[in-house]
Amino acid sequence: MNIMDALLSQYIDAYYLHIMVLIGINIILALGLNITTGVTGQLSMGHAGFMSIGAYTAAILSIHMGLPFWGSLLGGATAAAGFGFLLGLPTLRLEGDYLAMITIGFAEIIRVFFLNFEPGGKALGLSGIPEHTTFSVVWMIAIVVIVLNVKLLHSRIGRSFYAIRENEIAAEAAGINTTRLKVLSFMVGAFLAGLGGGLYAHYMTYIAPQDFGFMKSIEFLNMVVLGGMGSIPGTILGTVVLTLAPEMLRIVAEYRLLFYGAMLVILMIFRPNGLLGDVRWYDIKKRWFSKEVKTWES
Amino acid sequence: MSSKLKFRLALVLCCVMMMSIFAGCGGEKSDVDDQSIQASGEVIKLGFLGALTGSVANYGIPGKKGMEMAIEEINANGGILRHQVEGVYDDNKGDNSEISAIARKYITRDKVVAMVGDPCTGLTQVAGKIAQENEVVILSAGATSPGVVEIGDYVFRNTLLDKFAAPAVVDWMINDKGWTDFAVITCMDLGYSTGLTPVFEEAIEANGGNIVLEDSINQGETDFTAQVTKLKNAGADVLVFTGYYTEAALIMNEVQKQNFDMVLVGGDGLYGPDLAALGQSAVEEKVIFYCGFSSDQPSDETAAFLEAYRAKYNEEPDMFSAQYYDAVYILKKVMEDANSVDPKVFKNELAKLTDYPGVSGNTTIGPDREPIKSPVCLITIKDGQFAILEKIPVNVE
Amino acid sequence: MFIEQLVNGLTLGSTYALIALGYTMVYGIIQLINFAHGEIYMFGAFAGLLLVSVFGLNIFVALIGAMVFCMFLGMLIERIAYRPIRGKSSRLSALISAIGVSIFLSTLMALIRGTNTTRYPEIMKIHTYHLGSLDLSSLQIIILVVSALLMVGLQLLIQKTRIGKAMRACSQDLEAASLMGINANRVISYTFAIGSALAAAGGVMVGVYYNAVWPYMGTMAGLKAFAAAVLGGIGSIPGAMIGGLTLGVLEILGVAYLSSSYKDAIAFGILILVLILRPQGIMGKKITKKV
Amino acid sequence: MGILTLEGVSQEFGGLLALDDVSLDVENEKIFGIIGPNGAGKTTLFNIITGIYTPTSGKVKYQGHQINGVPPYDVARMGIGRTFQNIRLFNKLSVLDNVKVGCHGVTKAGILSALFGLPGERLEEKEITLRSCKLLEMVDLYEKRMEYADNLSYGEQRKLEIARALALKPALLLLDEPAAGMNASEKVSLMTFIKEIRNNENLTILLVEHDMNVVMNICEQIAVLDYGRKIADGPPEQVKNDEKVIQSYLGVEA
Repeated sequence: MNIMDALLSQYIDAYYLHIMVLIGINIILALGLNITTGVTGQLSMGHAGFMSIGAYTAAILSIHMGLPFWGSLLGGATAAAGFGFLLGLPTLRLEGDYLAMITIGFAEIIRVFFLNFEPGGKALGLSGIPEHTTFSVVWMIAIVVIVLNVKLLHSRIGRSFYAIRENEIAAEAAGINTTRLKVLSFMVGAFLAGLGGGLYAHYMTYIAPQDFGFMKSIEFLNMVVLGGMGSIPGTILGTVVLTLAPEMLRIVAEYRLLFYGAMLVILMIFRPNGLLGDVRWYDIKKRWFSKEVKTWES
Repeated sequence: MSSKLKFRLALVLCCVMMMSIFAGCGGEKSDVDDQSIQASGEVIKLGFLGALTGSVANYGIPGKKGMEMAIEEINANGGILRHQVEGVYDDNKGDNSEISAIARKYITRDKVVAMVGDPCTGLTQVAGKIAQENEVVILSAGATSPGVVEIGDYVFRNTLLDKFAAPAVVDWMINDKGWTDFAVITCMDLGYSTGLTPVFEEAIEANGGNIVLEDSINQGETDFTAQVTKLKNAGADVLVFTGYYTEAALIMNEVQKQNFDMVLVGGDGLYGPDLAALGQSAVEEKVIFYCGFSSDQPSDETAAFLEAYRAKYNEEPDMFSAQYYDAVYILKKVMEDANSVDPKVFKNELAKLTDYPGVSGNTTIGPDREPIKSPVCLITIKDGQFAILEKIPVNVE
Repeated sequence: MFIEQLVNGLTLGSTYALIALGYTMVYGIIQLINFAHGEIYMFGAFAGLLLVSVFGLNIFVALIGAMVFCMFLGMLIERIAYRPIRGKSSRLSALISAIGVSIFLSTLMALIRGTNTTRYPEIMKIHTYHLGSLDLSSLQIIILVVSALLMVGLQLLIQKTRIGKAMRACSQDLEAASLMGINANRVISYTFAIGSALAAAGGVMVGVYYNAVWPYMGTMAGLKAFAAAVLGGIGSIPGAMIGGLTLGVLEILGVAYLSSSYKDAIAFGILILVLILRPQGIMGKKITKKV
Repeated sequence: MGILTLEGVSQEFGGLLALDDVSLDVENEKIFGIIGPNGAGKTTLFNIITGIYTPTSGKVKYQGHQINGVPPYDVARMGIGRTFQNIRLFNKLSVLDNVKVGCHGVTKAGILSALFGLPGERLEEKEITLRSCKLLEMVDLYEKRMEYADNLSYGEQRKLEIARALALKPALLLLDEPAAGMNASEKVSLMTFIKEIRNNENLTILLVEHDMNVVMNICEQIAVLDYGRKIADGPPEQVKNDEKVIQSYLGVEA
C-alpha cells in the first residue's frame, strides 16, 4: 500500500489527492447515516457526534495507548457503535422529529463534553495524532464498506430496515422486531461514523470539538437526502457532489456559501427525491434495453 | 417533459459531473516536482490563511486587509527582488478540513513560497504540518499557544506569546494596582482562551492572588446575564477575561446594565475596533489588555501604517491587520537578506531575524525560533479610542 | 440571587418562546422543521436595527416594521423554497431545502453587513428597580410585557378569527380542510407570515436587550427554539411558550448553580430526559397509534 | 378447543368501550367470518389478536398459549399472519421484496452472516426467494415481481398483502376486508382463492368483511359484533336467521 501511495503522489498532486481522501472518508460516513436515516427512516441529525466519538477514541488510543492504527480505528468505531446503542434506546418510545431533537441534543452534549475534556485538549483540540490514513487506506476501507453495505441491504436484515421505513406496523405484522432493528440500524450507522471519524483523525492529525458541530451533521444529512434516501449509489453521488461543490465554488470566494445554499434549494425543487432516489438499475435496464417503442409523452 | 426524458437528462448530468471530477484529477499534474519558482515566472505568491466567512471571520478579514495592503505597497515599490508579489486569498471558514485543503491547494496549485496565518493555533498546526512536509514557509500571525514552531523548521509565528506577556500583566495588576481577588472567565470553545486561562491563573497564584470565581462563556452567544449576576455577587476586584473582543464588550455591557463597577483585563485578543464600537460607555476605561501593537503613541512605522490603512479602508486597523501586514514585510526582508525566493533558503534567514521594527512591535526570532516581541503595551479605551496605559518590558528569561 | 437569575431566565426564555412559536405553528400545519426560521429571526433583528439607526424610528414602530418585513420574507421563502416541493416527496427534502435557505440567508447577511457583531442603539434610559434584593431593569419588564402581549394576541388570533380557525382546521387535517373549501396554500402562507413576524419581534427584542446582533445569531437561537418547541410539545402553541420559558430558566439556572461550561449540555440533557419520560413533550397530546 | 379462543375480551379507549366482553372460539382449519356495522370493533379485535393492543381485560389464547401482551412481532412469529383494512405495503420496495420481508419471521440470518455471506445465509436466501416466487405465482403477480409495490393496482395490492402474510407460513390468517374495493368478478375469484389457500396450506382463516355475499358464501362460521358486543355466533344459516342480527344489522332486509 505504501508503494501505491508513493506512486499516486508522484502522478496526482496533493490537492486532488486530499479531496479524494476526503471523498472516501465522507462516503464511509454518509453510508453510515444512509443506513440509519435513508434506509431505516430514523431521522438522525447528530451524525457528527458519533464521528467525534470515533475520532477522539481512535486518536487517544493511538497517542496514549500506543495501539496500532487498525486497532485504534476499530476501537473508535466500536465506541461510537456503543453510543449508537445508547442513543438507539430512546427510539423505543420516540419517533420522527422528537427523535431528531434527541440526536441533535446528543451531538451537542458530546461536543460540549469534548470542549471540557482535558485529555482531548479542550477547545485547543488534540494534535500530534500519527498520520496513518492515506489515499489507499481510505479507499480500500471505503470499497469494503460499500461492498458490505450492498450485501447488508440485500439481506434479510437490510430488507427489514427498508420495511420499517416504509411501514412500521406492517413490518411488525411480518414478524420484525422493529425496536431491535432500529437500535441495530443506529449502531451500524454509528459504527461507520466512528470508523470515518478515526480515519479523519489519523488523516488530519489534529481534531477539535469545533470540527464536529451541528453543521457537520447537517452536511452528512444533505449528502444522503440529496443523493437519494436509501440508495447506495445515490449516497455516494451525493457525497461526491457535496464534497466537490465547496472546492469548485472556491472561485466565487465569499459568495461560495450563498451558492451552496441556493444549490441545495434548487436541487431539491428539481429532484425532490434526491439525485438517484427513484432510480433503480432494474428500471434503467427496462428503459434502455426494452424493444417496445414509446412516444415521448407516454 | 416526459419522465423518460427527465430521467435521461438526470443521467447525463450525473455523467458530466463524474467526468468533470476525473478530468480535474487527471489534468495539471505534470510539474509537481518543479518547486523552484524562479523558473516558472516573475510573480511570487503568498497564501493567506484565515476565515473570511463563518464565526471567526472577524479575525481573518482584517488580516486579509493588512496583507493586501502590504502586498500592494511592496509591488508599488518594485516588489521583492524585482519579482512582483501576488496574494492568494481562500476562505478557510475556520474549519480544519478546509484549511487542510487550502494549504495543499496553495502549495501544489498556486505554488506559493510562503503562507501567512492562521490566527488560530489549532488551524496553524494543521497548515504547519503540510507546509513542513512540502518545504514551504508558514508564518502565523496569531497562533499564541504552544505546539506551533515545534512542528519543524519551516514553521514560524510573529505574535506576542502569552507566556511572556500574561505574567507581566498579572504582576502589574497585583503589585501596581493592588488587586488581589480575581474572577476568571474563559471562552470555552475558543482554543486561544482555554490556552490563555491557565497562563493567567498560574501567574495569579504565583503572585499570591486569589481566584474567587471561575466561569465560562461560549463564542457567538449574547446572553451573559447569568455569568454577570454571579460575578456581581462574587466580590472580585477585577475580571480576567481571556476571550476575544466581541464577547468582552458584551460582558461589559451587561455589567453596566446590572449597575456595578468592574474592570476587565485580557489578552491581545481584545484588540479590535469593535470593542469600543460594541461596548461604548460600558468599556470606557474599564477594559485593559496587553498587546504588542498600539495605535496610540505610535512608532514611525506604525504611524505610516495607520495612516495608509485608514486611507485605504476607511476604518481602524486591529491587531490582526497589523500582524498580517508585518508578516508580509518580514517575509520580504528575509527574502532580500537571503537573496532568494526559495523557501529552503530564506527560512534560515527568518530564523535569524533580529529586532525587526514592525508595526506590531519589535520582533526577534529567538534561538528556539519563538518570537520575542517587546515591549508589551497595556491598552485601555479613552473616548472611544485605544489609548496606551503603560509599556511593560518583557522579561524573556 | 436566585430570583434575579430567575428573571434573567424568564427574559431569555421569552425570546426563545417567541421564536419557538413560529417553529411550532409551521410544524403544526405542514410538519416541516423550518430551519430557516432562525435566520428570519436574525433578519428581523437587522431590519429593526436599520429602522432604528438609519431612519431614526421609535423602537416600537421599528418593531412593527421589522415584523411586517419578516412577514413578507417568510411568505417569500415559503413560496420559493417549500411550496414547489410540498406533496412531491418526503418531508426530509423540504428539510434540506430549509437548510439551504438558512445557509443562503445567513451568508447573505454576512456579505451585506460583515461578520462582525453590530451594536444595537440604546433606545431608552434603563431604569433599575430595586424590589428587595431583586434588581429588575425596565428593559426586562418591557421584554416580558411585549412577549406576553404578542403571545396573548396570537392566542386570540388562533382562537377567535376566521383565519385562525382555518389554521386550526389545517393543522388537524390539511387534506380534509382543503376539501372543505379552505385555501390551504393561503393558510400556509399566513402561517409563515405570522410565525416570521413573531421571530422578528424576538430578534428586535434580543437586539435591544443584549445590544448586539450578528449574521450567525440565528443558528444557535433556532436550534434552542426548536428544542423549546419540542420540549413543549411540537405543534402546540401554549407548549411553545412553556417550552421556551422552561428552557430559558433551566439554562440560566444551570449556569448559575451547576457549571457554565456545561451550559448547553445541561439544557439538552434535560430536554432528552423530558422527552424520554414524556415523549409527546410537556403540552403535546398523546397520539394513539392508528391501525 | 379451537386454534384461537378469546375469553371475555374488553378494550377501552379513554372511557370508550370498543369491545365489551367478547368471547370467540375459532376452530382449526375453518373459515371464520366476523361481521358487524361500522365501528362495531372488528378491526380492534384484529389488533388485539395480533398484539398491537393489549386488551383491558380478558384472555386471548392461541394454540393453547395466552398471547395478550405478547408483542406483535412475536405473535407473527407464532404463526398469525394478517392483512390490513387500509392496505399497508412497503411501497418503495419491489413486489418480490415485499414478500421476502414477509419471510422475516421464519428466517434467522443475522447481520454478521449477511455481511460475510455465510453458507447458511445464502441457502436461506435462496429458499425464501424460491418460496416468494411461488407465492407470487399463486397470486398471479410473478410477472410484476420487480415493480414497486405502489405501482400495482388496488386489487393486485390486496393480493400482494395476502401473499406477504402467507410468507410467514401462518397457521392462522387474519384478513381485514379483503374484498373491499373489488368488483363482482374480482370478488368471485377472491372467494375461490381464499378457499384454495385454506385447503392447500391447511390454514385457519379469520376474516372481517362487509360484503354479505362473500361472507355467507365462504365462511363456515360467523360471529356478529354490534357496538363492541357479540350478539350472535354460529354457522351462516343460523346467523342469517338470528333475530338480534336481523334487527341490528340486516334490519333493512327484513
